[in-house]
Amino acid sequence: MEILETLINGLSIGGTYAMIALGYTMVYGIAKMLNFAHGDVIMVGGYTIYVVMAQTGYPLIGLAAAILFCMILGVTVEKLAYKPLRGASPLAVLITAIGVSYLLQSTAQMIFGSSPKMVTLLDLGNVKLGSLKIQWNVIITLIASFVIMLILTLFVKYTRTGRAMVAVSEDKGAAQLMGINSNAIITLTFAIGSALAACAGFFMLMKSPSLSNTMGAMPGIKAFTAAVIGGIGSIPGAMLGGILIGIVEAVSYKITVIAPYTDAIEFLILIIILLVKPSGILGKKRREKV
Amino acid sequence: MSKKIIALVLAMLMVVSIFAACGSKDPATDGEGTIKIGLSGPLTGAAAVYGVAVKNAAEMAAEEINADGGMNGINIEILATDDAHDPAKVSTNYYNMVGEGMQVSLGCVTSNPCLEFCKLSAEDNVFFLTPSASNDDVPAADNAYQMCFADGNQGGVAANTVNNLGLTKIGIFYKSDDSYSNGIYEQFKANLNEGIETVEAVFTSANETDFSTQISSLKDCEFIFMPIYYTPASLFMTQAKDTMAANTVYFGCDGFDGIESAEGFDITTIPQKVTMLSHFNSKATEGMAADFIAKYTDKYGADTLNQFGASAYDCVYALVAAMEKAIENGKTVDASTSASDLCDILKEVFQGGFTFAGVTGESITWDESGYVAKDAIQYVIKEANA
Amino acid sequence: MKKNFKIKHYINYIVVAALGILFTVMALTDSFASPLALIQLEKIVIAVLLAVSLSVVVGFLGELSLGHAGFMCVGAYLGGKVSVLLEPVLGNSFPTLLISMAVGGVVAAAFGVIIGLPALRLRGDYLAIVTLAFGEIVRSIFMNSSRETFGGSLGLATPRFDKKYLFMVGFVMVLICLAVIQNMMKSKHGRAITSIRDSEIAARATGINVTKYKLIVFTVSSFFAGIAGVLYSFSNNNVQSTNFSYNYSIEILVMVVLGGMGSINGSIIAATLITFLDIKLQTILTGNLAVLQDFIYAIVLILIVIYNNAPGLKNFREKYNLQSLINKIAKGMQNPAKRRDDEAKWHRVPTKIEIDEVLSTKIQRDPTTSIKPDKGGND
Amino acid sequence: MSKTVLKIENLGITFGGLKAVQHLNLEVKEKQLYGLVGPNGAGKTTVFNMLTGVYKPTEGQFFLDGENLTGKSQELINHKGIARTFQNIRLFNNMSVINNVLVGLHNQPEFKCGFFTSVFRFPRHFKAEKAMRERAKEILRIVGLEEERNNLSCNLPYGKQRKLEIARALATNPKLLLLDEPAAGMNPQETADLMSIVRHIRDEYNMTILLIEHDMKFVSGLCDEVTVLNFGTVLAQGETKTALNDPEVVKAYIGG
Repeated sequence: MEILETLINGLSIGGTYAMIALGYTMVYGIAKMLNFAHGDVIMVGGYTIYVVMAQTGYPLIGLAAAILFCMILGVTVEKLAYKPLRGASPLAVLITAIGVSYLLQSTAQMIFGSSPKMVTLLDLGNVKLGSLKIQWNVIITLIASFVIMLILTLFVKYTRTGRAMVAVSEDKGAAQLMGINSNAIITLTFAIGSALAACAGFFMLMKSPSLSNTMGAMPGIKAFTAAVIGGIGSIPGAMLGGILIGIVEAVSYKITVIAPYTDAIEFLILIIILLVKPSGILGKKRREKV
Repeated sequence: MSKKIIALVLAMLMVVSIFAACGSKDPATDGEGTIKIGLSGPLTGAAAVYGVAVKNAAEMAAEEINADGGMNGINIEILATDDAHDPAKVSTNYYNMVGEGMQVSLGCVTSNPCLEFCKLSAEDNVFFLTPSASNDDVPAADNAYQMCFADGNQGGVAANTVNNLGLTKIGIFYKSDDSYSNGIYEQFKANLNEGIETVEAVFTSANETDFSTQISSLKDCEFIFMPIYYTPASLFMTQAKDTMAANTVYFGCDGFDGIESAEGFDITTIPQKVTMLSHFNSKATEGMAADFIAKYTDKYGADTLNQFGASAYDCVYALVAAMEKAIENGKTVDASTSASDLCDILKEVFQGGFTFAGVTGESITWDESGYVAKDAIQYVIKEANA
Repeated sequence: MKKNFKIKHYINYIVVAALGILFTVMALTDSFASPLALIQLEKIVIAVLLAVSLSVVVGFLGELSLGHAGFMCVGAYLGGKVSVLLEPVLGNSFPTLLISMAVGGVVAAAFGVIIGLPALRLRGDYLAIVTLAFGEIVRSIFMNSSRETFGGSLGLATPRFDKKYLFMVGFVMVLICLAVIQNMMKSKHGRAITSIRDSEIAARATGINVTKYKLIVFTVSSFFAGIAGVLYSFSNNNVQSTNFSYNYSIEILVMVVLGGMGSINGSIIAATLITFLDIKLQTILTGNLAVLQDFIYAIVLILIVIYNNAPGLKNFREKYNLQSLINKIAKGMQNPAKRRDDEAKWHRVPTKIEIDEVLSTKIQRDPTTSIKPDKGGND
Repeated sequence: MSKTVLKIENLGITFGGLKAVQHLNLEVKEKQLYGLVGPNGAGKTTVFNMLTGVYKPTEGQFFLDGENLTGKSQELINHKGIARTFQNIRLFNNMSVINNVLVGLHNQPEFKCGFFTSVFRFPRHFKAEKAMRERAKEILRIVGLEEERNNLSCNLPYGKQRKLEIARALATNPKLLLLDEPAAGMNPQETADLMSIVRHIRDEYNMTILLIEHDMKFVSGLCDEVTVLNFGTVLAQGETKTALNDPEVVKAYIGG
């Protein structure tokens, strides 16, 4: 029973990571950049929910507002900070993303101060299955992340825009020649990625109602790790990686001796997986044409 | 290439000129006629809430003292610098403040940076009284004093309290990469009766928000010792309120203080009993503590109200009281007294049976090595729901 | 090679040495008004060591490393531990410092070999995340060490070297580091390294032992990062694992990128200026203004990167830049048409990521499709 | 004729079920200029990739001077004496022309100079560097790039980049030189020029050369023997004129 409970915990932690990783993976796939500021969009989403909740009191309105605000933020940042650098070295974009990350964090501290805020969203209590007690929000997180992944997969596979996204990620130049507006596609990707981050912020708050300006940093890195483990650029891969990291985290925290080393263990697993499969579990293997 | 050489030379010249200009201020003659109290704390970053509380309270105390005529007619001034809880930034802050004319200090807000501060200030013989750097090693040098309880001290007292409760099994929930939490935990374990079985669960700064795994480890314990700060504690309680038995008792140390006023956290929704061992209770309704709470909340809001601030408030008053006492004893203390002279003067006062009454204790004294001696009170923050 | 002696090849040694001597004289005659200047010099020297050593990996080998702070961490803890053990015997003296540096550097270099091994299989962003993971693992291990070994969460208390002299040692280390790295780069071995950056496939086909050179680069780079770590441990009373997080690695990377990929002089200047900016912000923005530190740093960073790199600003950049300003001041200075490889402007140097980007578009068509016969042959 | 330099026996490779090359048998004699031709996607470059160790053959073997090099690493194969150029040029773009050639000279025993010898600038380092530069200039002279030795290689025009690739390959002192479409993208003048360079290299260095080319004039003007590939199998093999006029070959090229 203990094991089952740990696994379910792991799944729910992993669900949140997966949601962030989905955003990472999409932005990476299309814009080919490591968006280090992605984790901080979660934080912005969290604060949006906090502000809206204080005004209205409805969590779902907060979620909607957060999604909207983060999309606008994501698109604005993309337009102002990343778009001028299209065609420049990817390292330059990486550094800008880091700058954006610092900027978001310090702005949040200036506006909201240094003390952590608490937002109680929904108190749904537990569901009992035999002797197993599971919190509702764990279940909801899990379901939501699966649904989001499903929608994204379908979107990419079956809509015109989605296929255009795949085309841009394969070859930006060629896609442009085919009449696809790559810039619009990249902007859209940032919007979707940011919306996912806002959702992740919502679910993180649901599990743990604490808000601070650095709340997104570590989950961001962990989710990035998850995206790489799953094979960066792959949507099911991000999901798989997220869940894997979540379960490892839950199991590791459960064993007292190794609990302090949890982060190290997660990163070690990343290294081992990459050494065995250099492009991640579900990543496409690229053979270099000579 | 030659352009690069010029660029390099220009850059180097710039560096030289900046260095030449650097610190050209002469601290001794910086005579604005104030006594300068230095402080280094996390004003930004994850620990900012503590640093900001200390800075606010210290400045509030200084303002009150100045409005009241100052220390023997001389105004006092707080120099607050930011170390972002990073010891590597302390030396810059320290020498910056020395350059600005710091005469006496509140040290650092958090323990790890404070250990760096100790060594630096010991070299120059600068007196400091830290409000909250609670590590056992902080008062090692004879210029260093603490206003808060040392971690090991707290751990020992907490263990004695628990030993007397007659429990057979307790849970411990602590933060493994935090020296405050670890320090208390180690002394607690060392002093705990051997017959008591312990279940331990840890978290780290990388995982400070989701405690589902830890909760399921601890859920069979009816008494949980939590030597952690109130933010993670309130999160733990929120997430655990349905899983833990209603008769569970949470027992924290001074880090717990502020938990009932944490924004967005409603302690009444927690069915379990919450207690703490502390020198300050931010729900106090009488005495100096209540007075402080009212003034602080009025000025800065309840957002950053916690024992860190209260302790810093006391520190400033204690330093001023000590200086005034030195003057009574015939010493000269004014805006031009050097830090080293002031340190010797203050050490004499603090070693000479100096007693101070403040927000965090009615009769506060310091022992030879600089540890504080005052009453630790076990507060019941919230009774269990019947 | 006397007739090839050109002062410009040695200009950075000369400038660094001259500054070192100048500051040494100032320190010995107590001309610094405040010890703050000495602290700043220490920090700058450490940052320069880190940036120059990282630029070998990023600028010359073309691999992205986000774990440089990890090597520094190893050096700081190991060197610090050695100094703690030696202090009762040799005192807090120069021999202690030397032995600690040797140990810290060598152990960090050994870790460089270990992390160089995955670099043989991985590249681009995958290698970047592995190096980041390495740094975090190292940090976590030291963080959870016991109080007796490496101090655990409280950090390792180490002796602080006299601040009047430590920066001099730092200057000497920077000179040594420059000599080793520039000599390496200006030799057949350096050419082999840059050839791997430009085209690994062609380098292999030309018989370059890619494995050997990647390991050499990681070893040399981490050796000097380790040395920087030891200097760090001697410039603080306390070594804290929290310092060496991936954020610190990124800060070093920022220095390398702003300085110009593949430009050692650029890395030196950028490291100096960024460290200086950091310290200035920290000392000027105190009290309530502290919150502005990161804000200003971030804005400056974003603006500089966009100004330096945006393709759209190319014309603007060519019109108004430092170089043209200098040209105006120093008229008649001819721009030599010849360029040497290690000074190739960084925006011209494709990094491995860029190469990956190219590959990802071309290689997606795997060989199976490319082997299909022409339609003409079928009809 | 003289001795066999390269012998390929029943070589083949499969990519996920697709037989890219199969049953390839081939023999190249010393100082021979041998052509490998075929329509796009016939598997010519794949053969080169197997011969240089980029791909590991799934069947068969090949020998250089009687030594089996099948499945060896790229570096080792180069050390043993096979050098190549690439269809899509792969120069070291951010290095000067002469440095590209110097990288080619890296492993030559006469320029041996250890890592520490270079770092500590022992006299041997300067001696080796000087000798290498002389040698590199010599090689550049052969392909006619001596004047441009200090330019960045990416700034060279296309035709010269191809020549530089040949120079770089030549610098590794190979027994067998593999040229992958050396004349692609060149104008007739440059092509003629290249033909004489290739001949010169063969004569001067006693080089054995295996080349892939689409320009039939180039092939028939240069090669003594050819192998025609289509769908990874040998269509015709033998003396250049006869093989190129084989009806099967004509059909494959012109379609029918």
